[in-house]
Amino acid sequence: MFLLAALSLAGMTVLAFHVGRRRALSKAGGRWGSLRSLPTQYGYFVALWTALPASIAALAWGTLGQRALPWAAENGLDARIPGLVLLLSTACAGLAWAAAKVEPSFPARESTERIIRILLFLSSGVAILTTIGIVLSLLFEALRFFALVSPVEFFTGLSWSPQTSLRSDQVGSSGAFGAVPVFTGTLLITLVAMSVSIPIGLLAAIYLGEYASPRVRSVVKPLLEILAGVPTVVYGFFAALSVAPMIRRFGESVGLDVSSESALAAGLVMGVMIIPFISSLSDDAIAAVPRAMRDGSLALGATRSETVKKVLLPAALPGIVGAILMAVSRAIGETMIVVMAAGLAARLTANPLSAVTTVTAQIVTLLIGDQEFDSAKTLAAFALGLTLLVLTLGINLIALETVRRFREQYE
Amino acid sequence: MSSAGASDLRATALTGRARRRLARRHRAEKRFRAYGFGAIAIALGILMLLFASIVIGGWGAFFRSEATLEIRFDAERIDPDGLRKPDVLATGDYGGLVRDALERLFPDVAGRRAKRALRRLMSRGAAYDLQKRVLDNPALIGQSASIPLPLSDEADLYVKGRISPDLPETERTLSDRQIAWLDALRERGRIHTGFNPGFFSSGDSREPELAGIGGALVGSLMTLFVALILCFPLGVAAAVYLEELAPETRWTRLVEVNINNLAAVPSVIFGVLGLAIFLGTFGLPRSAPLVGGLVLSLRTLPIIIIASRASLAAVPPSIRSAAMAIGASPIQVVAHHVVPNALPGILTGTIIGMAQALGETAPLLMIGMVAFVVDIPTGITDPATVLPVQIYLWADSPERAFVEKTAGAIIVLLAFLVSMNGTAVWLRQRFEKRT
Amino acid sequence: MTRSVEPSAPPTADPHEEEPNGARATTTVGEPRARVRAIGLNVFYGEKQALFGIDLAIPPNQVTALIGPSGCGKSTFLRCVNRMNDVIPTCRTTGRIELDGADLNSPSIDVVQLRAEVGMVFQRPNPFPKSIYDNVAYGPRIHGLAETRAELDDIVMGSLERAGLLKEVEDRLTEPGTSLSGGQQQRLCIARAIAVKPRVILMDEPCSALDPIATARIEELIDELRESYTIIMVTHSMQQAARISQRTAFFHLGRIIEEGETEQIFTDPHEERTQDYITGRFG
Amino acid sequence: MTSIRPIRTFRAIALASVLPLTLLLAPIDAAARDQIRIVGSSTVFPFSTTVAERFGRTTAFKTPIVESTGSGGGLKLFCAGPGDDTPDIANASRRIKRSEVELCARNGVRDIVEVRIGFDGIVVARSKVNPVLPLTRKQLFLALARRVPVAGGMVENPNRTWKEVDPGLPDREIEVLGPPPTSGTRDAFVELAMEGGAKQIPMLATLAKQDKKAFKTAAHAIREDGAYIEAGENDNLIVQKLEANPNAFGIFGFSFLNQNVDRIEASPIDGVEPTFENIAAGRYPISRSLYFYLKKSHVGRVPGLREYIAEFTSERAVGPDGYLADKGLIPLPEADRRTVRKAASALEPLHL
Repeated sequence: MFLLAALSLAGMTVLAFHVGRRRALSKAGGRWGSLRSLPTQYGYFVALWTALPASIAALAWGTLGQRALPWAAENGLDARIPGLVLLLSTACAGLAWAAAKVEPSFPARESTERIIRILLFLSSGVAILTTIGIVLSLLFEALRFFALVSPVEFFTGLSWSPQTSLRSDQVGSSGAFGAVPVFTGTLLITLVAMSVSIPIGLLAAIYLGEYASPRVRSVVKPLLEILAGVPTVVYGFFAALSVAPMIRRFGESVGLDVSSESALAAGLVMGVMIIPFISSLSDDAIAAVPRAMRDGSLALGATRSETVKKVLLPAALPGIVGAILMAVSRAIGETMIVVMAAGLAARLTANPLSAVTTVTAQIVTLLIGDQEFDSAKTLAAFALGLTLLVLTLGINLIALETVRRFREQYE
Repeated sequence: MSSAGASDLRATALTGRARRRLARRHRAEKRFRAYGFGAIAIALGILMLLFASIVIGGWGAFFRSEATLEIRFDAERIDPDGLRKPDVLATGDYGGLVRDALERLFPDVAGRRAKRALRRLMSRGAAYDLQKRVLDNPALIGQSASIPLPLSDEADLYVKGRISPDLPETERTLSDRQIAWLDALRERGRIHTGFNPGFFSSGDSREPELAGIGGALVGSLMTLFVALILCFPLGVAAAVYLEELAPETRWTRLVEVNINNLAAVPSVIFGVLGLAIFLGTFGLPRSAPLVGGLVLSLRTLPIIIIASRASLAAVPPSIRSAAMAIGASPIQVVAHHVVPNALPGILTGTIIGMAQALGETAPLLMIGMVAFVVDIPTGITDPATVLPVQIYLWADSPERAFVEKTAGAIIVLLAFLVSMNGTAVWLRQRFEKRT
Repeated sequence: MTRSVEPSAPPTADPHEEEPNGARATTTVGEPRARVRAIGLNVFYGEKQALFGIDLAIPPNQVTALIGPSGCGKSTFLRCVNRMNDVIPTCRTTGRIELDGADLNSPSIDVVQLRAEVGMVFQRPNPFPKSIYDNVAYGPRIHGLAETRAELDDIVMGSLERAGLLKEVEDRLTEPGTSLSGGQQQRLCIARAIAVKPRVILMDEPCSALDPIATARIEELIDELRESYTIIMVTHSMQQAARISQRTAFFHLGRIIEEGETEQIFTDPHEERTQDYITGRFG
Repeated sequence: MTSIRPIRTFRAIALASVLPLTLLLAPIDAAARDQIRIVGSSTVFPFSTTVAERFGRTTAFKTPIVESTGSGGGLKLFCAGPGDDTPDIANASRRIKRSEVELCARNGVRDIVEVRIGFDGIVVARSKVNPVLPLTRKQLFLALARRVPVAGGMVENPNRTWKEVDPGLPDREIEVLGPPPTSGTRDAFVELAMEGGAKQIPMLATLAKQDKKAFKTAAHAIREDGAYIEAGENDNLIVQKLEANPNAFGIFGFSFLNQNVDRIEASPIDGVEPTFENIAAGRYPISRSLYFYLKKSHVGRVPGLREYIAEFTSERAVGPDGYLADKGLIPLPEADRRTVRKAASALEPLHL
């Protein structure tokens, strides 16, 4: 049914295009010169007016008319038929209206372009709508949470232990909702990840850009990019089952007390995942430094490494900083690796060998747990999500501002 | 050959100190180069390690073992009243047929426990297989045939050598007796291990030997399709607007900050958004690829917009000026010249975004795609699951044989990913050659 | 192994070994003293040959202008002198090029050291995204030419002075080099080059991106620098070549058509093609 | 630019941008539901899916869709309303709460049918590398509680090694991987093992009689200093971590023990080994009931609901020799099974 509707709309659109073009040509008596716009532009005009209103009608029906479905089903009707009829009749009406407007004097191109401009503008607004949607879908539940737990406790409390009771006849333990350890845990893991990915990613980018032959580059770069595409579930297993025990054994051999779920294991693997973000983006940034800079430095007798360190890196810094900040926000947002390898114990510690937890890991476990759904525990997930959103927004604003300042300095 | 002295440029001027300094600089250069090489070696080494461990663990998932049994399609068990009605045939006791065949092979097995142990060598799928055969061809009733039927997950693991018979009996899931039976079947040439087409064509199942990624694969493709046809035009349109048409205003700066921020929002939050908006407000069905695609398209949109803007910005301004100079309107310049020139870059960004969408799990947790779906979806509103979610679910299953299946599914997912990345690389190289 | 002059010859790790004209390296006796000398120099970009058996001697403390139509190999020749062609992976050189008798393509030549001896100024000014001071100090710093800050200051100030820029930038040394005007930037690049105290300065159309006033200043500067440096300059402007150079070489299709005193080339060329080019009949 | 013809590319792009518009039509297609939808606990998920698959293969009905959302998340969806767009069944690894029932009622979900399907044992296990270590609930309490009684007062748990808990135990550091506070498994463990252990300590036992609330506060709190490690909900992962870390104990469901007997070994608790028979007979102290809840109003509207319940409560599913027993579900006593079957087929509404 959906396919039928989609195909018929697509067909009508193509038909409308031809109707518009033919009509313009026949009105002009075959002489193009008398038309204000090209015949195809009349075609686009009619096609747009066919597809657009029909789609809006379909959306309206899909969201509102859908509610009529159970009613229709109970009365033995197929509620899909009126939807299809609505769609096709709107399309026909649009076609007829637009076709009637086709006159040699009608500015079809300007008209079409105005609509396209509006459509393009609206597309750019989707990002804003998404953000608004995210904020709205988090805000209300977060507010309910803050009605139960004071924001002061949430933002400054040093103990995170959502051990409230599951049932009314139980007594919860501490039920502390101080989010500081959760955020410091995120910070710790991000730091570990960055200390792996920044040097490796940056050095890899430099090697590929400055030393490797084009052949090697064309093979290695896509291979590195695969690292970013490996599903995080896979990394999670790798971290939990290969890396964590390895670190633990190593730690024991040198007499260190290593938790079997350590921030180090999760951070290292996350760092590996992030390498391509840093290497690809910094590679682009370094490649964007004008050739003249590189030549100028080499011609002065600088070695390649001196050229890289003293000229290319400073010049590419805004891009590299941007890449690093993007990678940081990616690390903050990473969920599955932490859920699997870093544990869920919220501890206020700077020791990467102990188990910590992160915001995203808490969000997931809080949302898919077994606890009752109207407790502060579930609602805490939304508060965490909202805080995280604000946090990444802050990082991004800083990143954009830094990049802009650097640009101003170097351009 | 020139004299040795001539090769030194400033033989007299170069003091010992300068000479040492030069040597030091060259050593630093070599070191730096080695660091770069080392970094790449480490990254690729980890990649290889990861791939090797997955392939070794998951290769077995592509094979399954079957035992050939003499099945007597006993009318008593399948169709007691002899009416050949399909709904009666569907509920026949096909498990009984398998049991009978096994007991004929091992007539000395006695006692309820022993018979149960014997029956558990064969997969529950054997009965489904026979049921399908009879429904397809009711004339089989009353006949006998020798039919290869799937072994149970544990027997399959044993045949593939993943359970050692040397372990003490209490430490494995197969008893000594069961192993003896399997060895006997093997000696009689009744056991074959071959390619398992069901792994690619079947939907999910609770029986590891029957479970396949067919449903998840179709679900993934549908989800990606929805995400693609949404976010590609939207992303390109937004990028074109921001890069080519929009004046530098507060609005565009706001949009820009927004896009960069969305690229960094944890993906699980997009799931929360999908739950509230698409399921809550618009009333779209749960677990559907439609909603999954919508959520993933919002997730991928920023990536595509950022990549598209970069590649639009890389189109030389001279092309714009040239088109403008012959009287093309801004929209025409963009549509006829700028976008086609930037297309390879845009497509590369889109593919990379799609590859990331392919691997997402967390947002789909929230919109009901972490589900047990046996039927292969036929439309974008049918309940479905996707590959990474299937992996997540199998990884959480107690049956040992799912470990192999999990790794097998990961291999398939990685294969998809590598081929998508490969396409992106191919496009990029074609593009680089052209300019 | 004498086939190596042919375009199809395989790239060799050590080109001068198969130098067919190796014997001529010893024939420098009796010829005028040359700072840079090319003997049978061939350059290939992949399969394409860019220079064919160039023989050229460049005397010290003079300005030598390389002229010729676009794509004739002038810049390629220039980039042989400080081996900047090494940057291009497909580029390969046979034949011999010498700096004060030292074979530049010899494996024992340290490119880094070579480039300290042979400075280069590019077509478009390319100051680093650093302060004016740091731009000039870059070379001395990497080569360790100054041991103390005071020494470095001396070098920087001296170079800016010689480049005729010091007065203009004296009180803004910490501002980025990119904040200067085009002509100033180019003089900054010249200051940057001479700060390393090279023997030879290569200039690749140094004025082509500048307005006439800035061009005049640079030309003046080049004329002054001739006292202490050997300058090889690529230019598209006949007038410029005539004004400031002492010797001129005319390149065409990768070969030297004619080479000699500037005055002689511009007033009484031996070759008809030279005549045609300098009078603007082709090019 | 020879390989791309701009105008043609433009037309292709124009057509491509019509495609997303057609997506808006997709909801038109959403017809009335013809399959059962189940949500809820990840512990019940393996059993629920087994029944669903069998139900789908052997009947003319479509295979139900089972989602793993956690008990709380499942009940939230279940209680969202009575409509077709809400699930018919919610699985739970704990009993539904009174407040949840009330919320359901406010949303119009009134007649809820409760079905108890069996037991799940919670085991404390360790890698096979080490010899079996029998434990008591008291020892577990002393090892894992946040505060323990020392010399008449409650202090932060000072025990670092098992030997400090009980001199008879080995001198190994306490390291236990267990479920997080959001998990029903954790809840059951706390209630059965920790509370049971606490009651064996005279000081707390008297407290239990005087102040129930204070007793529970003391008994239910698990230490947060690193000896107890909150590992995710993925029990397989815990099993594999135990293999990598032979000294650690893990707390998880019986079915995972069942499948990994070659690698891990469970400690007998209070002298009782967690075997199928012991749990079924109620001898093993740490086991809990599993449930599912059903909307009575959906019976008759959604095809196959009645038949699904019949299958789930049938002897061949939940009986001692049933196929769910193969999957690790421990059956209820025979009398209970009969009662449950009768109540379920009559769709008797829940009374808390």
